Amino acid sequence: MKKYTYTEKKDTRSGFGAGLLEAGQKNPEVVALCADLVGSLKMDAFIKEFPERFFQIGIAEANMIGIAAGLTIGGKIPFTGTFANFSTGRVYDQIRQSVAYSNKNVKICASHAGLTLGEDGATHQILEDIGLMKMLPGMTVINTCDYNQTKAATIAIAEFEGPVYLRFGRPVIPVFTDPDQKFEIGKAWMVNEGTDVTIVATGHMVWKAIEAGEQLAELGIDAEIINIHTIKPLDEAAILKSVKKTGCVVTCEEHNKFGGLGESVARLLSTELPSPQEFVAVNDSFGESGTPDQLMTKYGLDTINIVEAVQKVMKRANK
Amino acid sequence: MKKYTYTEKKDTRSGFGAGLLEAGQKNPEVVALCADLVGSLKMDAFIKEFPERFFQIGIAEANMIGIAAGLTIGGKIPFTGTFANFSTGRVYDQIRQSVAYSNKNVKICASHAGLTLGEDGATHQILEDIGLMKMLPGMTVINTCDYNQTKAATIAIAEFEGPVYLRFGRPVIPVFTDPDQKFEIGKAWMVNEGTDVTIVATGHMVWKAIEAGEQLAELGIDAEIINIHTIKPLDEAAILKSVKKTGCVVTCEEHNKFGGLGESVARLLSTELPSPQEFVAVNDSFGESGTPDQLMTKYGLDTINIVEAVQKVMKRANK
Amino acid sequence: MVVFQAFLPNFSLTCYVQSIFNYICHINQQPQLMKHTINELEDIASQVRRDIVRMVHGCQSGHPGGSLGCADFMTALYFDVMNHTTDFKMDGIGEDIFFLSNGHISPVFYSALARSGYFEVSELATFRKLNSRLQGHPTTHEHLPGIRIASGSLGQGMSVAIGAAQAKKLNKDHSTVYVLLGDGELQEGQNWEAIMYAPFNKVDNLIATIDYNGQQIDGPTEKVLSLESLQAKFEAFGWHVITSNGNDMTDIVKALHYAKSLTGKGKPILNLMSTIMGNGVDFMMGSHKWHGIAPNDEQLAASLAQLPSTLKDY
Amino acid sequence: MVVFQAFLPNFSLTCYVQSIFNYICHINQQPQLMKHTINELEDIASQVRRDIVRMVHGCQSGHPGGSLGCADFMTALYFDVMNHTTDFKMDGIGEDIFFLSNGHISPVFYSALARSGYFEVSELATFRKLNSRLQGHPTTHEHLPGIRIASGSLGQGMSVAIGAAQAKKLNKDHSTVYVLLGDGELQEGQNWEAIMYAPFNKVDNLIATIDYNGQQIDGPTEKVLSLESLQAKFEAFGWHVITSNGNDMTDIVKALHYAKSLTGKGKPILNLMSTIMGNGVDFMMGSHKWHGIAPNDEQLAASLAQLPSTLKDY
Ligand SMILES: Cc1ncc(C[n+]2csc(CCOP(=O)(O)OP(=O)(O)O)c2C)c(N)n1
Ligand SMILES: Cc1ncc(C[n+]2csc(CCOP(=O)(O)OP(=O)(O)O)c2C)c(N)n1
Ligand SMILES: [Mg+2]
Ligand SMILES: [Mg+2]
Repeated sequence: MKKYTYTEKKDTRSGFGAGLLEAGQKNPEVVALCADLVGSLKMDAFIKEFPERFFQIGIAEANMIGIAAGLTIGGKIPFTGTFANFSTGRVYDQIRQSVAYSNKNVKICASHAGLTLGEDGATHQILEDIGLMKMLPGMTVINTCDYNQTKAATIAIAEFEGPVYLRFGRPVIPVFTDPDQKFEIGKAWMVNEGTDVTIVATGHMVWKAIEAGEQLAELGIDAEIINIHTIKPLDEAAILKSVKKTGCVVTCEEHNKFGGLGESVARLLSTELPSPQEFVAVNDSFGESGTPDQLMTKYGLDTINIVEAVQKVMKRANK
Repeated sequence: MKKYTYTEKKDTRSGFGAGLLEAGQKNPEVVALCADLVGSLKMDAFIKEFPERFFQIGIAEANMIGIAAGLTIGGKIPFTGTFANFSTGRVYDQIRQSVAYSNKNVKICASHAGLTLGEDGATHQILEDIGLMKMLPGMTVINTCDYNQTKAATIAIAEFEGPVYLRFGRPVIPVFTDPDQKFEIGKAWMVNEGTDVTIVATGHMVWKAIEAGEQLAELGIDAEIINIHTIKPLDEAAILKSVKKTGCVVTCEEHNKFGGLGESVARLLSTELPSPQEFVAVNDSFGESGTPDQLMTKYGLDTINIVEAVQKVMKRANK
Repeated sequence: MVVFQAFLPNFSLTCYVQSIFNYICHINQQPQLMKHTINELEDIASQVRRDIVRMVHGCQSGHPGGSLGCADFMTALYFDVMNHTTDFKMDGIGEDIFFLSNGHISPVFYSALARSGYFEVSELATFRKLNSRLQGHPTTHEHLPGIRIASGSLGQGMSVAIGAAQAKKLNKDHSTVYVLLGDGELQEGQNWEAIMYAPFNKVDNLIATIDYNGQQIDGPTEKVLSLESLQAKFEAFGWHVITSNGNDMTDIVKALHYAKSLTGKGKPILNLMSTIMGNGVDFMMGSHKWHGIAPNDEQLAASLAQLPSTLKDY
Repeated sequence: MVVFQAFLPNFSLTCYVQSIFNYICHINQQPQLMKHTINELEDIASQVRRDIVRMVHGCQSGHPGGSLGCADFMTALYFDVMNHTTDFKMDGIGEDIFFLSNGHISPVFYSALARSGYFEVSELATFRKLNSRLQGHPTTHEHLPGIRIASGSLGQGMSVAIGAAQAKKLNKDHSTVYVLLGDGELQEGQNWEAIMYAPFNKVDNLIATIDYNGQQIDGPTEKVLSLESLQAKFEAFGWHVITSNGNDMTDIVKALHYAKSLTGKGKPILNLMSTIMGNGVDFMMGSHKWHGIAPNDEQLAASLAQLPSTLKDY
């Protein structure tokens, strides 16, 4: 198992804030919009440097999406920011018509995704946003795994032409990817090569997959770990190649097991390479209030759950 | 192949209209709401008989969902009616918080789902609504296959306690199910027993699956056809039992292949019985204007597509 | 079971008589027949404020600012104005019911419910903790008595209240539906759908109150997205608008009784209630900064020092 | 390439002079300097109406009522008021741009675009047919020149227009953004988010027009969900409201020039335009029944008999 270490913990949303500033410095067409959550989205630095390129929309997410779509017409590259729930479910039809179907160059940037939002509870903890966004034709869906990757992704999507959903989170987590990385949209990152099982992980679950990989190594299990940061378009080749080798797969996402990355992988395999799969995901329930760690444990999204899923899927694959 | 015949064609939305009237006659707590689409939803008969139990909301779908949730508090059983797009994507967060998470007894009834809406084009042809609704914990998701089944389902959901999404459509299609059927939520209907392949179909695709079954029979292929009218909760036992026998499956839905019934089946099989699967579904694109038949052909949702998918999947299963 | 009835049992004839009476009270500027004196209500509100800061401190998260600002209103509602029973039934038939649309101020809601007898006050200590019925934002999912709808995602409560009010009409239930909304929350378009719908459909058993504190997360409302004259807006949409000072117990009690006297007259009623965010804790007052952060130990002590304990802390 | 410029090239100084001039025109009740006389514009509008009924008849679906009602407005806009080029560029930098929010009246939009030179009029015959660029509701997806956003799901166009207007400001582009909305469409809450946002953010290069025909699908707007005084509502939200008769070419041309003269003065402009649904075809006029159904052969003939062909049918 390849060794990953970290010296600090940071929130992925701060990676977004840093990336937004840099994207804004690189390209004067980059503008930002926010629906009364500037601090949560870490947009302050951008606003300070480019006050005239920032649009405070107030608590009106639908209007924000429409305005963003309109701004693209004049050549702007708008980044909208609010919580993941209000970035997706609240404005699904607006994104569908004014952004995705109209093929507008809007970057929908969503913080506080998933259970790790913590104490606010279920109304704010969306576990369906990946599914919502992946069903929209033409939408690129990204869920990054640490500060550095989020920053790199933010810069990359500014350079990419087309609608993007970028999902990140609230809590501080290990920073373990390369600070100078170039983010390649749609290209899976091979975290660790292995032969016994494929672990496909996205977002906050990538670090947990690494931890699981270490524990599995101790048990003599050689896990291949793939970071699917881009859920759509899915790097099908990378997944197929890996599962062809390992024969079984565990998908890990901070999302409902219905509709998300796991089901995308299941669909892919069912049409190309039917294989045993286990889902580390929320078992079709709402979240609740609690600390991020408590919730990840209670809802079965911990390192141990990955380890157990691997053991189960390997048994099913007769390994 | 069991013989199915029909003497008339009707639209499933008229089955809803008839069912709503009967549900209203049976239970005085049944009320109806509409967002400026009374005629399209076939609510006229209900309104005529129970004018004081009808709420015209105007073009304000979010408000409609909230009002429906509020009506349940006083013991009412509200049926909301609008097009499928405006019943789901437009109001996802409202359904999520005020209905699903609050566990309110609202029946969200959606017409003009899918490509068969026809000439209005992509802004109205939602192909993601099954996925949207299936991701909500506690939501029952139903997509009926003809007039009689829609009528029976409408009556059944009035008697069922809990949030329901009922999806139906615009065009007239064969009426081939029993007019006196009792609709059992969550229980798959075995349309035809067979041994070579499992065809799982929902909504308008069920009749096409029957047509495909007949063509396959001529080719010597004995297809088992299952009508999954309830996509959530999914009748997992029925699907597993069938695929255990046939070894392969084709799913058919008037929906994006991402996020819908097909992915639910893929997920189920991946965790229980990995098997070759083919998807007869829209290949991740928006629809467009055209007649229903033209669109079903152009987007690969015709009888012939089912036949070809069966041949492909059986080959993959080495049959 | 604790029963609160502000005046007489709420049947239509007595109701009518009572409305007139309320109105006279209002113009006399002396609300009468209350179970609690204004002083007593102020004392309860002080305890509610203590509960708020202690709850938010206890889990180091949550929203003290709006909660403190609405402590007087919620006390007036639950201890004086509403005809309600704490023997909680979801359908609320025959009683006045309340919805909190701006769900983030759940601490004041939970305290008002517990203090008026819906559940044990000791349960306030579980606020926002794992497995609690006192979720960060109110929910029916955990079956906490007193809660009839989830809120937290802003902008939905007005519609729900209208639906509940229309159900009361169908049920020939002459009691009243109350809903509280934030002022920033009014930037959400769904509210305006509801605001347009209610007068046209004569939803006149509905009293909506706006927590008009002029603050939201990113700053003063007039800097984020000004609401300008809310009175003019609601009136242009056909509401009967009254104004009140939500941090003056005499005034808010009076205004709410007056509002009740206006029910049944064909129009929904809007109580435009000026408040001060953070009211009652000097260093939290008047700034959006305390919208959603928790006091530390020192700040807690400083807060409590300003708020007499009256009903015993949980 | 056809170039329409209502007056002079639109630079800020000339623009200012021109505004004053427009205003004088308006008060003199004699719009001047138009490329087309009122009579010519009326003739074009008649052809647009012929196109509408023929398109809707050709595919036996679509929305003639609202389209006919807006034929004069769209003609005035595309043939007189807007400074635009038919050499279509998505960004519309340096030209006036238009958004149709009530996308169901696409026939009038397509006809206005084709007749003013954006694409061949023969393409109108493909309306709503498989593989057409003229989708049931306008879309950019098929790259039809003149369309900058998809619409059809109601309530979104005002926000888009605001965004486009704000982009123009960032680009120091002094041209104007126009948007048309249905009156029933105003029941959608997103509009009110946008209506609140625009004045506060001084989006004063935006002219929104309401097709105030008093009809929607289920009946007259005042029976479905009355909008009551839209003027009072928009004014309470801080807009500069003007009124016009959308079926009187002199009046609508005048009103639109006047509206343009009001741009750049700190407020968005609302043109509350009274129209008659189905205008121009007697048996379609004034009823919601023709909101969304197609004429049969006889009805088509009866319609065309009332509408002189002026630019040759496609
Ligand atoms: C739909 C939605 N968007 C955004 C938020 C995040 N949010 C929570 S409270 C708040 C500010 C609300 O302002 P106001 O209603 O004035 O309440 P106050 O700050 O005065 O308590 C925001 C933006 C939310 N909860 N729901
Ligand atoms: C969000 C949404 N809800 C419902 C519809 C269905 N619909 C299409 S047109 C229409 C009526 C619109 O009324 P109005 O804006 O007055 O247009 P008019 O009928 O006058 O042309 C409705 C309800 C829609 N297209 N979009
Ligand atoms: Mg406020
Ligand atoms: Mg109209």
